[in-house]
Amino acid sequence: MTEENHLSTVSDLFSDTVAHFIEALSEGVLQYESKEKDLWIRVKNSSWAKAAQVAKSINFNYFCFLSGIDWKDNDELGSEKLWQAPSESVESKSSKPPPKLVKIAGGQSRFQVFARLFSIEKKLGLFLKTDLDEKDLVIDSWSHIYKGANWHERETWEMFGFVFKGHSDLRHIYLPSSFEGNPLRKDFSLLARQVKPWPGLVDPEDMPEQPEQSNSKQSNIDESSNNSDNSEQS
Amino acid sequence: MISIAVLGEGYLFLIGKAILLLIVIPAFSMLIGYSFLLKMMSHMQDRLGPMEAGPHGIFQLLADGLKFLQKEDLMPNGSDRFIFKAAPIVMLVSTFLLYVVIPIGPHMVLENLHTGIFYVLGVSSISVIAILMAGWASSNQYSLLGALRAGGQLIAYEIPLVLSVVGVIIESGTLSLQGIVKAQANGNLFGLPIRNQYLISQFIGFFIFLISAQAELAQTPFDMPLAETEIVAGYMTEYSGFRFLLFYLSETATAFALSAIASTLFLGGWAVPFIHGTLAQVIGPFVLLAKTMLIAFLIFWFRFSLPRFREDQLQAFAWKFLIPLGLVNILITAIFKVAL
Amino acid sequence: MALVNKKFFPKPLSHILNNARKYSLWVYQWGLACCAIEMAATFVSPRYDVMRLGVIPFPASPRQADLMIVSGTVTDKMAPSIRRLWEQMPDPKYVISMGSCANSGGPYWDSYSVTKGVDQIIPVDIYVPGCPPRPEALLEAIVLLQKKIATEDVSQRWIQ
Amino acid sequence: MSNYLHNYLGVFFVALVPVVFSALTLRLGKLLRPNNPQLQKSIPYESGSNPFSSTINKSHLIRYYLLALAFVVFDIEAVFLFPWALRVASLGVFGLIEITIFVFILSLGLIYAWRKGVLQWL
Amino acid sequence: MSNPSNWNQASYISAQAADARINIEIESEGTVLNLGPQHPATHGTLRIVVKLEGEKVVSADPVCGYMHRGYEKLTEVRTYAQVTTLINRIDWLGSFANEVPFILAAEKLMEVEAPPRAQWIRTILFEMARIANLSVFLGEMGVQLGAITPVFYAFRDREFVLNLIESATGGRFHPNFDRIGGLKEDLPKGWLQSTQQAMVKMRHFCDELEQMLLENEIFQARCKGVGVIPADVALNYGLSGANLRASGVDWDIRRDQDCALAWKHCDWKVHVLDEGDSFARYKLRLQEVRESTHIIDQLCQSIPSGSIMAKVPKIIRVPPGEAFVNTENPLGEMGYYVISKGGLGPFRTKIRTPSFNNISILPWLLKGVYLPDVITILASLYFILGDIDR
Repeated sequence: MTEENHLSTVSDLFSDTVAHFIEALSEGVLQYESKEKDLWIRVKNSSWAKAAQVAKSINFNYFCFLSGIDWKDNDELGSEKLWQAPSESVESKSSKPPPKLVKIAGGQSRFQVFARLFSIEKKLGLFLKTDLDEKDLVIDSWSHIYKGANWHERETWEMFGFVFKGHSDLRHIYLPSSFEGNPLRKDFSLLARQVKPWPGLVDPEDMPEQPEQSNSKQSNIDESSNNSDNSEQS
Repeated sequence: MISIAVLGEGYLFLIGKAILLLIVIPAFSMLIGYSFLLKMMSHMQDRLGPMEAGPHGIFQLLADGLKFLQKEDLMPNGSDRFIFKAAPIVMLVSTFLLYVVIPIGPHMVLENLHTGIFYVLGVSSISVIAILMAGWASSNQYSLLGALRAGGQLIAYEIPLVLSVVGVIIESGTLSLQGIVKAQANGNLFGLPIRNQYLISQFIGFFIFLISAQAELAQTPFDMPLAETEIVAGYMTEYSGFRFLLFYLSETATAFALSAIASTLFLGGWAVPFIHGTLAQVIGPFVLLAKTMLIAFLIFWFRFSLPRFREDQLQAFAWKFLIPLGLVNILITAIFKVAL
Repeated sequence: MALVNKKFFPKPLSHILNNARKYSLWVYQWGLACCAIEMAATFVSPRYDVMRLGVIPFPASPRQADLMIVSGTVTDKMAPSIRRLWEQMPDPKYVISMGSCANSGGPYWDSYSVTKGVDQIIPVDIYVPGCPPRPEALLEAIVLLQKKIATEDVSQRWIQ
Repeated sequence: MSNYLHNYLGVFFVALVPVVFSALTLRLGKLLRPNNPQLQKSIPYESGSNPFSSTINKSHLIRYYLLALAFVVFDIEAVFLFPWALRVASLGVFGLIEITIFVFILSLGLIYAWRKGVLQWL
Repeated sequence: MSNPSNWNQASYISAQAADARINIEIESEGTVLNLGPQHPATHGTLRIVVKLEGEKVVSADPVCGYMHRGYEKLTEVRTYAQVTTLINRIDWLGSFANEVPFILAAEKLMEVEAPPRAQWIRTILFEMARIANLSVFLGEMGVQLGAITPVFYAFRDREFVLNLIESATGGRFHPNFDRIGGLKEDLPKGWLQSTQQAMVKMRHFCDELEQMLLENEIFQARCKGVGVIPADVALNYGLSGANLRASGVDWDIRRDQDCALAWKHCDWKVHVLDEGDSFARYKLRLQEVRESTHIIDQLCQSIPSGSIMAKVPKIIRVPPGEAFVNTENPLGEMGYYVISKGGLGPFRTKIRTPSFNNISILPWLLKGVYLPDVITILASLYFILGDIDR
């Protein structure tokens, strides 16, 4: 990709900013895109810390947040999202291909880290994104550049299991120390939903017809999963 | 009450006085003080306060007392058992001893000690020991912090309290509380033909006394030993059941005792102009009660409206302001006394 | 030694003691979530003024409290503390579970970090439904609790 | 027995009253209250967390001792004001000057402590 | 009281339950004090572990998460309408203000905009949520410093606003009134008049508190110069809202960022103070409540007529994409980064809550202060546990 092509997709507000980043990181900048007053820049994993320094040097000094994304699809997770109005469900399942996701500023891997910075002087927002290698979830820490990143990185570590290199104090922030798993990963399923699916899944009209079956939990699960299957097939 | 008074000296008289002064008055002042505290607080805050236990909740204290009797008596691990148990009793002793010398009528005082006021100052600081005992024995960090704060605070305010009283002594020439009341009833303002309540001539002393009493009682703005939002309940944190109630009651009862002493020292005590003899005997207690309520009202008024100081601000206030002011007040009073 | 342990309480005495406990419910100020604000409104707002009923929100320490209002979401991280604080209250003690979260997990029924109901860890006397319950509902709960206390058999409750 | 001691005998009896009262009520309470030990009931209360140390570092906390020293000095000196205060009129101008010097010395001590920073934070 | 053996077991587990690991610095020798999770100063369940020397704080470590309910995960398994219900409960004092940025983000993805009347009503309710939220702060700060009476007045006068919110939305506490594309229903009759009357009362409340607390010498002595946050540190930690403006940074999202709400149509002022101490934060919030009443007054007069709902499909499917919308909530900047894959609910929602950043400054801010000042600082930073922990 040539630089000129990309600069043209960015509004005038950000041309300076992007130029700065390209100057400082050169190969490190992978992609960028702007919408209204926000700019998204995707940088290489290796230039993540450098990107923060660049941003800070050009007055993006307000640290807003830092977090991660898991782009994996997991259908069993959001059980009631499978539920659709009966008329539509068949159609959308069978005929329409699953919609292609438009990632702003793109990305290749399953995990991304993204952060928002803001410039009080220019009143412009900046999102920085980077991809993480799924086998080696390590990334540089921002905690010595933006103090506020400290807690956000702890949270991201806890929720996704990303390791922030250079962070002094990676320990649980929300969950008890004994907690296992990384809740915000898509393959972390909610136990309560596995044991007992969302009651809304079951059509309330069907309930009175099978009064005996609702005695034990086991039968409840069977019943509800049957029902949901039925509604999808019919 | 008249019958007791006219019985004259003798053991019966002594027993009558003892009952009156040791059971009726403390119980009465606890009951009134407690209801007064709750009710006044509620009304200041636009509320009604306790309404269900008895008419307008006047039996709230009885309900609380009986309830606390039924509560388990807990003692934390690692506490010093004997001291932990003794602390509330020491506190209560300090409160009761205050009532000994308060005159409530021309002849109605349990012991008219010659060193009355000196005795009051000494006895009132026994409570510090109780607080330190409670905090130290609780094996709780909040308690210890609270107790040390209380210690630092109460010793800092003991001196202004003493100094504020010296002015009164200079004017009255006696240490006995009964004597001070009489001196006020008969005296005149520096030779002028005005009857002298020491509130007028000793208003600086009164001011210092009131502030120091507030601090001695650990009421807001000086409630750091109990500061709820900082150290939970201070030295009382670990106390449960009836022992807590003892602490709690002696707090309100001490507030009333100190108010009564303040009204004796500065507002003329039981005395009313132009009333002598038996009539004074009868209405004396009520006059004193009214004055006491007035000062208790002031104390609680401050308590419910002001934020609290920080410990260093409190120390600075005592040492840098109240003590010099007290010394100046003594000198001025002495100069007037000598000059006139 | 104690009368309670001998299961001996003459009826009039029991009546008096029950009434004393009924009108003197000290509750310590401790909120967990949204319900805490409605609880505070009940305690503090002159419009509801729970002190009328003898519920006195003075102590900040459980040692002096009779009543614990679990108002809001109980998380797995908080649950041990709740259990401990409940134990640290001297007997006799009462618990009101306020709000859907404390009753059953409420809107967080499927969350990975929320305890589904405080009654899994401590015994609850009165449940108040609602998310959050209005202050009136909490007042009603307190009145119900008072009714419960008034007819309580002391020795039955205290000996397990 | 002299009248003086007789007076304080009364004080002593008064001091007994609360002791007896508390002993009686606590004994009565023992009849009424339950005893239901639980595993964590007697852990010292620390906001529901585990207390970090059962015996805390008490020497860290005692920062009041300088103030306490100042207090002792002041309180003893204030005691000397009392006898004078009782006899101000009869001691007259001489007594007044004496006590002014006395108070002046007291104030010097206060100013010294003040300047030395004793009255700073704890 | 069903099964005693279970209770014993619960007790045992609770006694064994490991507390969260805390900072190494604090775990070393010395006097360590827990403030919280059950402590009056922490507004609920924040736990602050302070290491003391005398009463001086050597180091402090806030332990949060006692109210962590897993919002970001739960939004992934809920539909948009269900998410609105849920996120009301993040900042529970200003519930309505929580809904707005999320709904705006969803609308941004769907490229719909609520009709003007809906925007006006949203803004009015938003400001009401601010008043309902901050009035608690104004009273609570007094309680934290020992003056117990102001909070009674705060809760008394807050009822006026809650009543209005209730009469408009049906929910006194959690309105759940926003829909994608507009609002649930229109305002009831006479609501605007009673709103303006209530605003007069709220202004009176502000005056009252100004006299009771702000002008009180003890209050000033406790607050002035305590917990000073310089502007650059505040920005570095990502502080927002009144905490940031009290440090001299002139930034208010209501004014500085465009969104489909009605602030740009009325005349109001952003207050900024330079001191950065606790007193400035209190004063600023008091002024903001006043300013909010003026905004509501103006909006009530200029409210346009028309529909309150844009044309949106009955079953809402948000097109794929990412959008971030932030608003100036009572506590500070609240933003939702909504990622949609075209389903019935968001694929991922990052909830940027103000209190989380505001509190992350505590280890820095509490170093070297005294124990009573810890309480002043905590109260003046003003956080809500649900907002920290989500």
